[in-house]
Amino acid sequence: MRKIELMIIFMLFLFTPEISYSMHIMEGFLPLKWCVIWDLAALPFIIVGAMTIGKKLKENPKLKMLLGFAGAFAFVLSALKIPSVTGSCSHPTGVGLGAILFGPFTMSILGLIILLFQALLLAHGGITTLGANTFSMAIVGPIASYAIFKGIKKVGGPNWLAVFLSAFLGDLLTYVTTSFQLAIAFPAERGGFAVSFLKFMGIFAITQVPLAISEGLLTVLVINLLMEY
Amino acid sequence: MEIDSYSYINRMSKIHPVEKLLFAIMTMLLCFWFDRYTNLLVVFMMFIIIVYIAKIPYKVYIKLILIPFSFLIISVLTIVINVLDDKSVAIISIKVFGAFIGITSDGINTAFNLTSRTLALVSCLYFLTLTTPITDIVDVLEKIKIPMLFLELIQITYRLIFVLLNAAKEIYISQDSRLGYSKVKNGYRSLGFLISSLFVKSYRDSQNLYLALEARGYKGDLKVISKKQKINIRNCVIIFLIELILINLSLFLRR
Amino acid sequence: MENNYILEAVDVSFEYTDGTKALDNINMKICKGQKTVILGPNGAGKTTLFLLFNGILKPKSGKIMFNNKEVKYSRKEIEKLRKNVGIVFQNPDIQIFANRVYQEISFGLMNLGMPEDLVREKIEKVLMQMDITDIKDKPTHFLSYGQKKSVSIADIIVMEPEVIILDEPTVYLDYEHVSKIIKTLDDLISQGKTIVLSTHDVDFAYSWADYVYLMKDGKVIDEGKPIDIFSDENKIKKVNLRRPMIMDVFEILRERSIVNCNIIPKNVEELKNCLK
Amino acid sequence: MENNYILEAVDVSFEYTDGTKALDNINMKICKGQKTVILGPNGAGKTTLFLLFNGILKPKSGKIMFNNKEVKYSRKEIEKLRKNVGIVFQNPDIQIFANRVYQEISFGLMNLGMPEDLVREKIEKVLMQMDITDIKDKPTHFLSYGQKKSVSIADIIVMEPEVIILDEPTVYLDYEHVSKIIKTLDDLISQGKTIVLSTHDVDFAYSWADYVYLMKDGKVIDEGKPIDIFSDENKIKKVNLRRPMIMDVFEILRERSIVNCNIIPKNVEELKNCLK
Repeated sequence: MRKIELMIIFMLFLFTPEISYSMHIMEGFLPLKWCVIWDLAALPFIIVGAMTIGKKLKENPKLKMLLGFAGAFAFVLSALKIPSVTGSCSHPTGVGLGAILFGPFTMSILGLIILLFQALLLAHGGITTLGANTFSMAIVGPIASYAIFKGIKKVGGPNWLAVFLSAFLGDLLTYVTTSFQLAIAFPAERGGFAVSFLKFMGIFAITQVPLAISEGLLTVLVINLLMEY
Repeated sequence: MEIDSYSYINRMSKIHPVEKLLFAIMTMLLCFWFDRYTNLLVVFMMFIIIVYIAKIPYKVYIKLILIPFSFLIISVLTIVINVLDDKSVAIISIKVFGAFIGITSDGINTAFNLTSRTLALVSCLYFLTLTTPITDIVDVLEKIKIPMLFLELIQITYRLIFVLLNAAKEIYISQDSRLGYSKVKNGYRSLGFLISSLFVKSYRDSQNLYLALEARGYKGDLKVISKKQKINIRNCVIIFLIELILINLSLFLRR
Repeated sequence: MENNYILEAVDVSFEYTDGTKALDNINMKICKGQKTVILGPNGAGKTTLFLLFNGILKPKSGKIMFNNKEVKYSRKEIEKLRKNVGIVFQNPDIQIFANRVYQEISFGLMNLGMPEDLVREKIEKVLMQMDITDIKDKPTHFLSYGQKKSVSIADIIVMEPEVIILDEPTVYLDYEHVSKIIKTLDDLISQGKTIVLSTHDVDFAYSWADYVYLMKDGKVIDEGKPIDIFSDENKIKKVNLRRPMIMDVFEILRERSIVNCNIIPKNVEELKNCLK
Repeated sequence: MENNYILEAVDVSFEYTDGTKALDNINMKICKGQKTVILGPNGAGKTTLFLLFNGILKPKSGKIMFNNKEVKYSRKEIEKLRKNVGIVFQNPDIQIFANRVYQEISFGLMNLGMPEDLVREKIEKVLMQMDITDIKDKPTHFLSYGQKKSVSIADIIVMEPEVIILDEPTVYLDYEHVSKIIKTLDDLISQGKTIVLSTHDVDFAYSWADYVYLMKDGKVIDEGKPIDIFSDENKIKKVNLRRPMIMDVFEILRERSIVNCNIIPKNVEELKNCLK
């Protein structure tokens, strides 16, 4: 009997619809204290991002439209469905692609705007959790993606590998950050933060690793096509 | 994008955005402090307002509220299911590889509190997004002096989302009609084409949009005229009364 | 009873998820080997109808028939329908997504899982047919609008569908490209293909169509042979169209008894033969 | 010597930074209060020319004259030029940037630094003029294509420029929308404004224009009154155009000596008056 219950729970993980959005921490899930902490943590990066954009805008006024299009592009990207390896559909995050195309600091501002629109227009994520989600998806993810991409290019790795790992690991590090954020807000009754972190990581390993692979492959495909231009 | 469509056509769309924002944000902040029963009352109250006053069809609302459920279920279960030292503290447990895995009554308590708070806050967010168009929210953000650069980016992005969404839809349909999504392998290839061509089009369109704005005398600021609307004092009084009742109720329930 | 209809919409209604009613009890029969033209203002539901004919959308009520059989929307049947009913969409700027002309035209065939040799062969053939062999290796974003339009038509006819649907094929093209496209369409008809197209150009519709449907607000307002449809000024006013110019001219000439035909001419050439 | 030209391009050449030569020694004189139509295939350089007229681009050689004065490209002069020469771009989706119709139309006036009350007044007026008051509070992304086109025209005429340039204003629109736009243009002419537009529609160009320019490959091939331009079949073939249908009809009638006009009629109405 109990085993069946466990099975049902396990099945729920695999078949819940719109699963890829599950890494957006939903509205109201984090306690107020952690909402504020992550808002503050994201703030310096946002300021650096705004200053970077501000400086670039002075040199090139056309950039404002381009950034608008880039933001809209990334939003539309996240609304597309990728056929996933496991058969279900998922949505790309665009973290890796965005970081490679626009750079990590620009992505922090774009990411913030995209997350805001996802919360307001699609009900994915939320307003109180905007800081936490920005930190994982618009700051940690893009910086990691960008560093990995540049790192592999520097040691002379092939372009496709750099792109794939950048998108794949960028996605994974985003999930790790989200797990961290959830675990530190909700430490386990026994074992505290560490156990809770492992639990969330376990869940994300099941649901998100196949998606990260799908997105890695797709990003390679897109970058290859774009290089033809 | 159903939320966006309803935000313009619902019965509360003409109400001043400051009133709606005030109501949503005050209630949201209080929800962090409310007890679980008051939070459930907030869920119910927002349902009534959204379905009976704003006249959003209840089927649409229920469909929307189910969107974040996958996250809620997965995360709550992850938090409350634990490895236990002994079976006695557990309400439900099973033995896996010699250890007990289960849920304690504390865990149930946590789950209940967390779920009620989350749902209350989500209801408030839905109230805001379903009744208030983004353009109105931007008007308010402008008045509270959010940096101009950020606001302008929000405005252009919002407008362009629809331009690109349309383009993406047209490309998708054209690919689908040529069997582009008939097999998983085709799907990947098609999506690669779709994304790369959408990117190139975005770039080109952004250049053309700039020209069009320049032709109308654009000098770096996207200045447009703001909407004239007056705040309704009566509505504000009602909002404060509702919050006061909720606060008192929660205080009462805590005793 | 067998008949000659290759594609039919029977009592078809459709509405989008947001509740907009796009089609309201449409009945339409497309004759095999004929040139059917659908006229109607923007937003009449023409594009929606095309998407139903190709199986992209599924009717809310009613049915779509292909070759006298009801379409059942199994994966296999949809694939067959899409292979046999090709749509050339209105704006090639948006529709073309590949970087190279060759890549773009090969897309449909690759999706059918055709071996590469055969794909190459078929593409060469269609490039010849459309007279665009010279641009086959060009990047698509360097093409002129007219060339893009030709590519988007090649995209479809390379798949050799039975029915070719074209949404506003002549819009924004210069005369040279328009005549080229009409020639291509006539060639396809002579090969036994069926063509359905939508247009705003009444002069073209009148002179070219075998059969005309008038649509408005998701309904079929009228149908018939071009002469019958365009003779009735009330009907075409209903769908905000004007009469073909040649009919206007013919009428004033007939009033003065300058012409002696019973049949209204379709073009200037025919008008010439009508003169006493 | 004073003359009646409001806008002139004198020996203007232009090439883009990537080296594409867009305009090659163009000479064009736009008469005040007239309807000038520019015909030519895609890629002929029409859009580039429009951007030069409005001061967005600066000629590589040659000069642009506004009101008989050479444009000097100082900040102030450019501002004046942009206020007085408005461009309605072809694709309204890439011109409209604001989220509500009312705000969208206000943009040009706000850039001019006009007081808000006056801005509101002018917007109300233009909404009436274009007959779009009912959509003034609508979000721009809910508009139909025809409505977007109307808004994109309102965007410009609200600034009350002396010259209004329209790039393919009738494309993709149905007959009803086209007639509405033509009516708006005629109103503007009667108010003394100057209109320049590009189109592919020869029948429209012939019946509507006061003066026609033929462009191809960045050059002006020919210019003149519509009748003179379209009478010469060789010239219009060069730019891939056909003769207006009414001219074809007139010719066969003249061959039979059925008509007795010296001037070729512009439309069916005029043709009627020509009949003996």
